Amino acid sequence: MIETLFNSLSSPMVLAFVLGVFATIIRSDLKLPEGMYLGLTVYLLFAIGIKGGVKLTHTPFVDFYKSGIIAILMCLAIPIYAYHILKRLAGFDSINSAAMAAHFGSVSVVTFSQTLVHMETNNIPYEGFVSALLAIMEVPGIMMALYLAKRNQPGEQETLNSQQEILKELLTGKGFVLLIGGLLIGLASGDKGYEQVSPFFDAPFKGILCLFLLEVGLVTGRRLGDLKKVGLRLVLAAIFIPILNASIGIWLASFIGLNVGTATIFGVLCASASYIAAPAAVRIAIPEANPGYYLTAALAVAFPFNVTLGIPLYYYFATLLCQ
Amino acid sequence: MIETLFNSLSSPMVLAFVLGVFATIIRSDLKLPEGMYLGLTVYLLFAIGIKGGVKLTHTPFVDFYKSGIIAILMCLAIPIYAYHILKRLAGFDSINSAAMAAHFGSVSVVTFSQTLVHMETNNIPYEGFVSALLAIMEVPGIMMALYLAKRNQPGEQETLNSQQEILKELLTGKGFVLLIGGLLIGLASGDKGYEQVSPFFDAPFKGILCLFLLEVGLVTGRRLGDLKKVGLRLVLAAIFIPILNASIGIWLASFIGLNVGTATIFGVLCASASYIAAPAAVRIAIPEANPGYYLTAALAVAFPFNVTLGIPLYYYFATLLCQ
Amino acid sequence: MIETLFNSLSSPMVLAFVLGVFATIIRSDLKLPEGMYLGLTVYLLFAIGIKGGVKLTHTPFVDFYKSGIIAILMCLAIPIYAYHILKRLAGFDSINSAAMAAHFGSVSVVTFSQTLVHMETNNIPYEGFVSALLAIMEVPGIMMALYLAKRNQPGEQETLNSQQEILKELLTGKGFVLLIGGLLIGLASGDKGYEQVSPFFDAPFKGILCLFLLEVGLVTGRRLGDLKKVGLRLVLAAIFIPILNASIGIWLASFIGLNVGTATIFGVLCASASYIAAPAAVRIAIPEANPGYYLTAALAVAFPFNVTLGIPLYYYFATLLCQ
Amino acid sequence: MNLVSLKLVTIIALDALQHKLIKDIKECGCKGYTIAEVEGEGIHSKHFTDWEGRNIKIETLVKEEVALKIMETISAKYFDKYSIVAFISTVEVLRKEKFV
Amino acid sequence: MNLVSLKLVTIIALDALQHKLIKDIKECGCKGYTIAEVEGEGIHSKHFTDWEGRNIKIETLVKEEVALKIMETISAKYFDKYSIVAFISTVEVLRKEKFV
Amino acid sequence: MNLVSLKLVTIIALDALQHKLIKDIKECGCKGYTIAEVEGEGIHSKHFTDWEGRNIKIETLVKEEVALKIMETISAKYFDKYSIVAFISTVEVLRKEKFV
Ligand SMILES: Nc1ncnc2c1ncn2[C@@H]1O[C@H](COP(=O)(O)O)[C@@H](O)[C@H]1O
Ligand SMILES: Nc1ncnc2c1ncn2[C@@H]1O[C@H](COP(=O)(O)O)[C@@H](O)[C@H]1O
Ligand SMILES: Nc1ncnc2c1ncn2[C@@H]1O[C@H](COP(=O)(O)O)[C@@H](O)[C@H]1O
Ligand code: NA
Ligand code: NA
Ligand code: NA
Repeated sequence: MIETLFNSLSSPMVLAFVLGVFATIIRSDLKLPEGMYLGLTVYLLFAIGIKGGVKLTHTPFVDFYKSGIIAILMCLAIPIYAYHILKRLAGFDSINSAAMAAHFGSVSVVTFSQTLVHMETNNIPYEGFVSALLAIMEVPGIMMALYLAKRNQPGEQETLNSQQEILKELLTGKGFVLLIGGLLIGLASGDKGYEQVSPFFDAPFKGILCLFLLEVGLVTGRRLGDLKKVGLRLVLAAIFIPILNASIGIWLASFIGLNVGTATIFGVLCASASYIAAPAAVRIAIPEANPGYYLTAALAVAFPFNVTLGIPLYYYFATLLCQ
Repeated sequence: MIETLFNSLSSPMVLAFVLGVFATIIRSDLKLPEGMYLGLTVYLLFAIGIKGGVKLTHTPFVDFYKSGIIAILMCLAIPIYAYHILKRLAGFDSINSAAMAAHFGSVSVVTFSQTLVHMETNNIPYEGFVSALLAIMEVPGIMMALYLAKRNQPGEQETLNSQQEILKELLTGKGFVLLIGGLLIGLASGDKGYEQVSPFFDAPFKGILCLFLLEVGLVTGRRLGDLKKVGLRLVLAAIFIPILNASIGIWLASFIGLNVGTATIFGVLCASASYIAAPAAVRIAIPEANPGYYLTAALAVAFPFNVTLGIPLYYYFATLLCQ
Repeated sequence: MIETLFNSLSSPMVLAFVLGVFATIIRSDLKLPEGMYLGLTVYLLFAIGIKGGVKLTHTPFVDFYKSGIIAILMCLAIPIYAYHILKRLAGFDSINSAAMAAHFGSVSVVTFSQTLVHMETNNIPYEGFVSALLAIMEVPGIMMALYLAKRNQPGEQETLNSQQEILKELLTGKGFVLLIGGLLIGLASGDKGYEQVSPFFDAPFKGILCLFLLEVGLVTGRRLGDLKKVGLRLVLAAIFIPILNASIGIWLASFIGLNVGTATIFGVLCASASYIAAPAAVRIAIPEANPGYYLTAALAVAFPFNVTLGIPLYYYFATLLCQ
Repeated sequence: MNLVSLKLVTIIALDALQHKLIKDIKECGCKGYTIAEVEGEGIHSKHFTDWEGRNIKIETLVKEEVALKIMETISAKYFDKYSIVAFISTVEVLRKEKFV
Repeated sequence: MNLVSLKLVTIIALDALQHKLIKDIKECGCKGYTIAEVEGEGIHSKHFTDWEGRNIKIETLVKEEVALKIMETISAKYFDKYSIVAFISTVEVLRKEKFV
Repeated sequence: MNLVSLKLVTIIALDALQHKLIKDIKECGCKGYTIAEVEGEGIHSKHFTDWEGRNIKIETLVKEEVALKIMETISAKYFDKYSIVAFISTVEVLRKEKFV
């Protein structure tokens, strides 16, 4: 575990994230061009999708369906218990608890990518269908959390967005479309097709992830200032919930017989907090929620925790629980 | 033919185009950053130019000059007959017929790129000078069509742009400058120079083309709505004209003894409709023309037809007509 | 020397620069997307930093410290003598002399990159710590020049920016942060970490540099018009000062026993004129200075001179002076 | 020349509201609009990054009644819950018929 | 402080017309201008992608005579054939001499 | 509906001055602002590329006293040395309390 922890902390990606945070702290004028965040996101999502699709062509469906079921189960469960932990234990109001629960219920593409890199660097084998799990786990948790938010504002005048409209927006969101679209393209074009585009979608993936993490670091740095305002209870909650999610996830994974690598990745998916789909949905669906809470929890606490200590920790859990 | 058709339809590029169209249809918020289209265009043009230039260093001039002549002939002929087909057979007015003729008279860099990828995937050999043909065929067809437009508005008060000004704008346009500039750079720096930059301009080319086609798909999708308005005659014309262009082109190519691959590519160049130079020129020179016609014909009909059914079809023509 | 000169002039990078200049001269509409310049800058700085850091892990510190000392010496000396040359010999006023001196006192990342490419193409070995020299030499020369500017405006009402504020801005500027940050990341993650990201930061480096030089050419072209206005004295000064800087630099390098390649690179660093940090600092600190002078000197004269004739010339100096 | 007065309505809001706002102003009778990407800071929030959501500025030239109707609609539908700023200024145009 | 009234002329047009428009307004006597990239929809067309051509917004501070001259020139040269919108508003500046 | 008059202050300046300008206008009492990236040409200089420095346009809705104070501050601190343009226009808003 110490060695994987060290590998994790000294990887160029994690260090680039740290550089980004540091640059914001010293008030550097460093920033990436405006479209770059969007461009890199599109690249990562599409690359993950297409590569995942190609891997799925080598996976028997039977291996995959059990994982799909526990993935959906976790997505529905996480927002519920996270909501109650945040409201009862951490003392947030209903609206903000639901907003944060939406983030924990969904998944982070960058955390997932960093985990794959970690697995490959440490030669830990994993199943090809994990990208499909990523796609499956993006939307349901957010929907569940928004439902909780709504149930707790009964006196509300009709809002702009019905539950159904939001679901439509999530399913047509770029995150979901690119992942699913990429998966299908990978499935349809197979190894032969992937060969053609892999010099662009595979070889430079880690380097581009590195640049992306620099950007995430810059944004996280700006959120660090909010940490003082929001107080310790947010920090503790945003570390406790991921660990809990990962533990339950890996425990379920061991039940259906996933191997250590796959179980770790599934744990990370459960632990990770969304930063594309959830903020966008919450902004529209529960505009009263304070981004000082939900963005800070997802970006400034859960994300750095997961990519540094989290991944090696969940791997350790997986080695204990899975064959 | 069936096999190349299948290869064509299941290539990641074509599928990415389909994904883009689909994303627009389901009203996804997926979009690429604003500068990306421009950035990818610059990349494609420059990469094609420089690679073509290097290949030209291996081509005896005598092999090239006959193709150059039929290329220019086709560029001058296509707008004339396309104009009359559109006006007489399809019933469009002079202005819009000329605007569409300008698009068919010029060439599409993306269609060309996709054809090269297709040739390489199916191991079909072709001559190195095809990129030079692409460069040659960009401007003349547009000029011819604008001349037709002008001749048919005799009562017009003097417009902002004389024919000469437009020609200057086309020859200094980014499409022409990057292609010709790239060709010259490739010629001057040769294999040794190209080696240095090929990991950027060669290896990821297909992957970047894939992203570009996603973007083209997104734009095409928005044009699909216009298809209903413009009616069947536009659709039929925008499929018939490319097939006719390709047939004549390949027939001429067989005359001067081009091999199957090169003849196919020349056919595609004749068939393809411009989407960089022509829309920009038409917007300024014939602003009365309706983009609902010319963009729809070029992007929503001719382009998808060419990259899916067109390429294998023209290849089939070439196998019949050439050696 | 003739051969390296020829290699230098026919490299795709130099030719791309020429294409950019030419495109501006013929008033082409060619331009790169707005964010691209920033994006490419971030890429180059970070790539140089991280690669340099990895190389530093193989360099004994003792080899490096002497070079560091002469680097700082040169940075402090260049602005002083450049200022006096510009003021006394070339007849510029104090403000503009100081502004130009700031540019000559700092370094150009693109010129440096082009030099590395040149070294590698011609198989000339050099020490790994040159990237660290680049980082060291960015800031001190600018500070020295701004100090000179201030000393010569004694009657000035207190300006917006004290010397200290400017120093802070330079040290937190993206140039310095990315270079130093990259170096530290390279140092910390070592060969093993670099391996992961090198397909993105190493392989396509030259190609991306090529695109960047196209952009630099476009901007330079716009400055060429100013050349006539500013007159011959600016042109002569902006060629003479780099040659002088390189000569002194290489002479010092021969004293501390650097090999030919490293001495050449050091000479180029001394000769090159900043185009990221210096213009930004001068704009804020000495807004009265005329960009028609300092940008023209740095971009339209010193830069093209250095990347074409300069590099082979300094290499020739180094072969004469070093072992 | 025949310059006539019209109202220019400016709306600054989260980019995610773009489609809804466009629909609303069209329903109020606007015939065209121009959109720019902007960043901003207000009492509620900062909007400088994609995580915080970008802002857009919508400008539309309309006649006075339409301007007032837009202000009313926007204020009723969005002012309570969303970060949104809207104001009206008076400008002079040629070819009024294009806009009304 | 000495605030004086000036006119702000705003022109929204296809980006391909940029050079021509700049030339025209300079000939009318404008001494400076600011350009922003925008998107838009009007009676003629949508301008949201590079295929459809982007729009630009040119703003220039000028004195009243120049403003009127610009409106006249633009309307004569472009209004018939091109998608273009132009309007004048009144603003107050310091240092009038910079702009007239 | 209750439309009230407010002042819209527009400042066009080098992007490098952004942080200083924001600090200044906040000190004058502004509670929010919107920033757009623009390009421009004036008597001093062109700002079309990153080498020449980009321009920004800051717009802030404030009450008249604040507007005047901003104009005074900006003019005293920047007008002599920096390329900067500032002007005031009058607009009508709802919910005045948000801005004053
Ligand atoms: N006083 C103001 N002047 C100009 N723009 C403002 C002002 N207040 C808010 N804004 C803009 O409106 C957005 C939302 O503001 P708020 O609702 O106050 O958070 C901000 O991000 C700014 O872009
Ligand atoms: N009423 C309007 N208000 C604001 N901008 C408009 C309006 N009408 C048109 N525009 C802008 O002017 C451009 C051309 O409009 P049009 O000539 O009507 O197609 C559009 O793309 C919009 O950016
Ligand atoms: N008359 C004007 N109208 C609109 N914007 C202007 C005007 N003059 C200058 N500007 C803007 O202010 C910036 C600085 O102008 P200057 O100080 O004249 O160089 C320019 O780059 C333009 O963006
Ligand atoms: Na999760
Ligand atoms: Na054609
Ligand atoms: Na130097």
